[in-house]
Amino acid sequence: MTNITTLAEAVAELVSDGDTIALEGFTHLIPVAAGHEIIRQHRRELTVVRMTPDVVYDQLIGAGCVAKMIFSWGGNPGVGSLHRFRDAVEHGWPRPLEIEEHSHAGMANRYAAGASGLPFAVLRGYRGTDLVAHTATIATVTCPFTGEELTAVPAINPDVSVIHAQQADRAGNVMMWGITGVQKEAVLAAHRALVTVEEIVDELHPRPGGVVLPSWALSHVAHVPGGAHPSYAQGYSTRDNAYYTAWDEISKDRDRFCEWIDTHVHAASAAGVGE
Amino acid sequence: MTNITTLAEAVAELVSDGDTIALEGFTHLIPVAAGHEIIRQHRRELTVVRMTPDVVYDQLIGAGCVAKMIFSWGGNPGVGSLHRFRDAVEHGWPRPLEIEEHSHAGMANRYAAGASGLPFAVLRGYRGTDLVAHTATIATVTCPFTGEELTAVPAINPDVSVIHAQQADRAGNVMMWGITGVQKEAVLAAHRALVTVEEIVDELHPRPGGVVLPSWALSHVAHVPGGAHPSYAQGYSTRDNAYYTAWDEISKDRDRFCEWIDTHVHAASAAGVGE
Amino acid sequence: MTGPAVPFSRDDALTVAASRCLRNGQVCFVGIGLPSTAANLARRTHAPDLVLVYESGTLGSKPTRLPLSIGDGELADTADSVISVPEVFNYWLQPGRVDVGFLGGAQVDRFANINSTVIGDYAAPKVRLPGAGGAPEIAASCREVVIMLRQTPRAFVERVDFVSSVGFGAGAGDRERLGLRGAGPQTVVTDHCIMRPDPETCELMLTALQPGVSLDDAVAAAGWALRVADQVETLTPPDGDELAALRALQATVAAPSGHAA
Amino acid sequence: MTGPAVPFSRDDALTVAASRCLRNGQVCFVGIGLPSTAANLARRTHAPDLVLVYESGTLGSKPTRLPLSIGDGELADTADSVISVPEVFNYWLQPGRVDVGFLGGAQVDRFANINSTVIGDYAAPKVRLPGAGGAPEIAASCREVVIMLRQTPRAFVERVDFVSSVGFGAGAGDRERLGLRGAGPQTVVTDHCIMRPDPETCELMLTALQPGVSLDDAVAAAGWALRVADQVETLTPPDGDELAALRALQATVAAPSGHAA
Repeated sequence: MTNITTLAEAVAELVSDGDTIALEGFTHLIPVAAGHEIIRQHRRELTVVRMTPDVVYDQLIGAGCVAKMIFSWGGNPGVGSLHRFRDAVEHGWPRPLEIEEHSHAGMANRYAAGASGLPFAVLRGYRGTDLVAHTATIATVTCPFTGEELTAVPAINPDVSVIHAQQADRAGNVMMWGITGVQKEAVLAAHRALVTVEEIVDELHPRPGGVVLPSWALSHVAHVPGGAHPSYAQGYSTRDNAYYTAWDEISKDRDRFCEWIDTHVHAASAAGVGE
Repeated sequence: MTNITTLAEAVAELVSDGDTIALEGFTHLIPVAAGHEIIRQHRRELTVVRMTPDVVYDQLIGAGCVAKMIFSWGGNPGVGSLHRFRDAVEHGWPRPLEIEEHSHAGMANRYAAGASGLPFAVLRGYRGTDLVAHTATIATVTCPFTGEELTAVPAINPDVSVIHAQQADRAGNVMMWGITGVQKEAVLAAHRALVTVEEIVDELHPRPGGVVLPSWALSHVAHVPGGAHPSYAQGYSTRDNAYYTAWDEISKDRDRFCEWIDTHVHAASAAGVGE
Repeated sequence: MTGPAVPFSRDDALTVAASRCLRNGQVCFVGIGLPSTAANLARRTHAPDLVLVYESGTLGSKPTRLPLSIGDGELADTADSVISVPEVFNYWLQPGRVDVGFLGGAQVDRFANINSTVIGDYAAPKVRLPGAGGAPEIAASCREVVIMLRQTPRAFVERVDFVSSVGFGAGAGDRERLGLRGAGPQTVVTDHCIMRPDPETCELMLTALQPGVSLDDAVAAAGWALRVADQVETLTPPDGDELAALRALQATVAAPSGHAA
Repeated sequence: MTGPAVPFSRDDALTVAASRCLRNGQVCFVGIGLPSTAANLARRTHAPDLVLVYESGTLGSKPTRLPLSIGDGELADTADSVISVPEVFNYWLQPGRVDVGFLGGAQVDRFANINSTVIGDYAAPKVRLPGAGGAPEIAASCREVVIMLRQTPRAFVERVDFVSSVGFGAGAGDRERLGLRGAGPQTVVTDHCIMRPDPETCELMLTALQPGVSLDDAVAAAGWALRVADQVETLTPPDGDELAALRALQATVAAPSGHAA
């Protein structure tokens, strides 16, 4: 059953140096506060996984937490490049970043295989692309019935998956709605799962498009209102588009980035998020 | 885009002798009226597919429409055997019935592969069971990353899938809710799809647990209130448990069965269902 | 276990003994029929937080009446979440998230294999049964399996006519060899006794008797030479609370259908 | 095409020409940025029943304002159905249910292959781009693909540095050999011209000019010796209705974000 704890306690208990972690979210419901707590706790040598690594992964990379990134699209949505990601790949700062690059379809299926307890997934994908030559985790498999050759990708089973949702009840059951991306799969694929939520309610009321994760499928729930900022939580907040735009300038410069992390992450406490 | 037609027109247009058809439903929302229309139109040599063939498949088999059944559990839920199915398998009446037998997990994955445009699905299943020796469509596949051997089953792509749903709008978009089983997969796996609905509404309003199938994924929609009877349509009807119980006696006897089909199917018209 | 003795049937004893196999907070994959009755009884007695998963795609159903089928609307109405059938098998059952699989069948054999497919030859069957349904993967993937079945020599056989769901195959080591992840049928509950696999050989052994059943009767009700454990206990009879809860559950069934017969 | 001429930019011409590639009732898989603007423009002009599918899992979105990202809440609020990301790729894109895939990129080559991964060497890149995202499978599985991109000799190259998404590979027959089911990029729309694959060789050929662009300029804006079709038409300029609809769409973007910086 779920443990409802503080964010700091949850991250301390669940995330260790060298872990493979996935902070999933698809523009909506990105667990940014949890990412900042990981930076504050000085985790190192992480492998970070996400279909669409954006600003919070840029921050984790720039802060030196990350040894490797597994992903399919790494950018600042609607703005442009992730400069810390680019600096790590192009110049090895603050440390070299190993990358394992897939397509969205491949990543989604890798999570789905992980959630299903299978070692791999089959899809029609990657054929003819240069990803095949550069990514070791793309292979082929032959249909035993038709003889057709298809693409295989290995399951992703993160040590820890972290997502942000709108609500949890007091027993630790979680509900999210709106665009829910690949978050259910990321949670079910992981060995341990943390959900930060906008609100703890007495009872979850079923909603259109609502996805419920029962407490017995989760490790920890933390009450972190605003924990998705600058992304949004439908029904609770709107996307802070100005933050994304501003990040372009802040992240271009190493010194300015470091100062930003010191001020906005290290000097801030997890509680400051709004608890 | 969808064609909203009568049930008789839809069946006449979509179902031909020799077709592979799936009338899916998981206790809830079984497209019984469509099955009766297929009997009325004297279709023959059908391969019928369903995870849980129940009374309507018993009727199709007894009426001589079926050459082969692909399934995982064929019974009268909460009551017992399907006597027409047993008579066909045990005594070849009214004609021999070829069977292709799977587990639920296998069938669900066969539909999912079909819906995904893949020739096969991978699962952990069947190992050690005697199904492996008796069902040709169970094979193995080796994970190209771990070397582990897993089970493979081929996709199911019915010529026609038929489901029953609660609502369609006037553009032919469909919504169902409650237990929705494997119906989305059955529709998406099929070359042609027919949905019978309880009600045609001006606008579909999103509901908790609602599954929407857009008109462009369907061939025909037919307005058939009560089209799931004796199963039920959540929000519209309750299950007629007495019908299932009564079916046990009716179906035990060949003559009584034939009389029932003459009276309740052939003599009835599709319109009689409630249109 | 207090109060005066209340009369109970063999089926009552079977259902109550099976319900006692479930612990509070466990996640249980429930088949319809006797297993569903036993699981719902457990929820109403000692295991109020038992999580019920039905293969129709309902997670955490809390039915107020006994469902008549796997797709009963009551299961959806009272569930934490209703999901698709592919999802319930792929995301919830297959990875081993379910603690206990609760299964019945037509035949069970010496190594707890289950037949729900056919009596006689597959190609020319004496009795064609409904088939395996969800059971093969429930038996493979749940952390453990509880089998419940009325005991007769025709139902409990040396070797099932057809292995629909694997218990321990031909004996020790077979589950591992087949890559089946769960521990298999750790408990077989009948109206005569409880059997458990011998830790060495995986052969089922009688370990406890239902109240009022003699050891001779229980052994005679198996179609093979049923081994008996060194220590055989006799189960505590269903108590008044259990029987009251069971009667209340059973009373919910007749109601929704106007004419029950 | 009525009314007096209205001034328009090169980007306007690009967006309008791309929007005209979409027919009413088609199902379109939309990437964010220019493709999303063009697709939404089509919905507001000649193709009101265009079905928009976004990779975040929204089917049939009818946004009232231009989404700023693929996961914009507006896309969910106005969708016929919101589904998971694995479902959108597996059940909707992969089986070929989508008519048109609308893609951009950093580089496009002579055979309409797209690079959105890296400029320079993959291991030691000059510019690390965001990556392929959904594009490889969109390019493979949609019935056809429309590419839209501002045309410069650096963007339109003989051979892309990295094939993120396959157009026609090394030429005729490659898509078939690779088992790619869709017809590939049938139209490349730029701010200079429209290119289409030669039916024989699959090499891109200039088939139409944007209004006010000379053939020499259009050919010079490609980084290879761009072939020119025998017949080259000049596109009808964006008309007043199209430009009014485009301006109205663009006006919706700044509003939700307080300070646009």
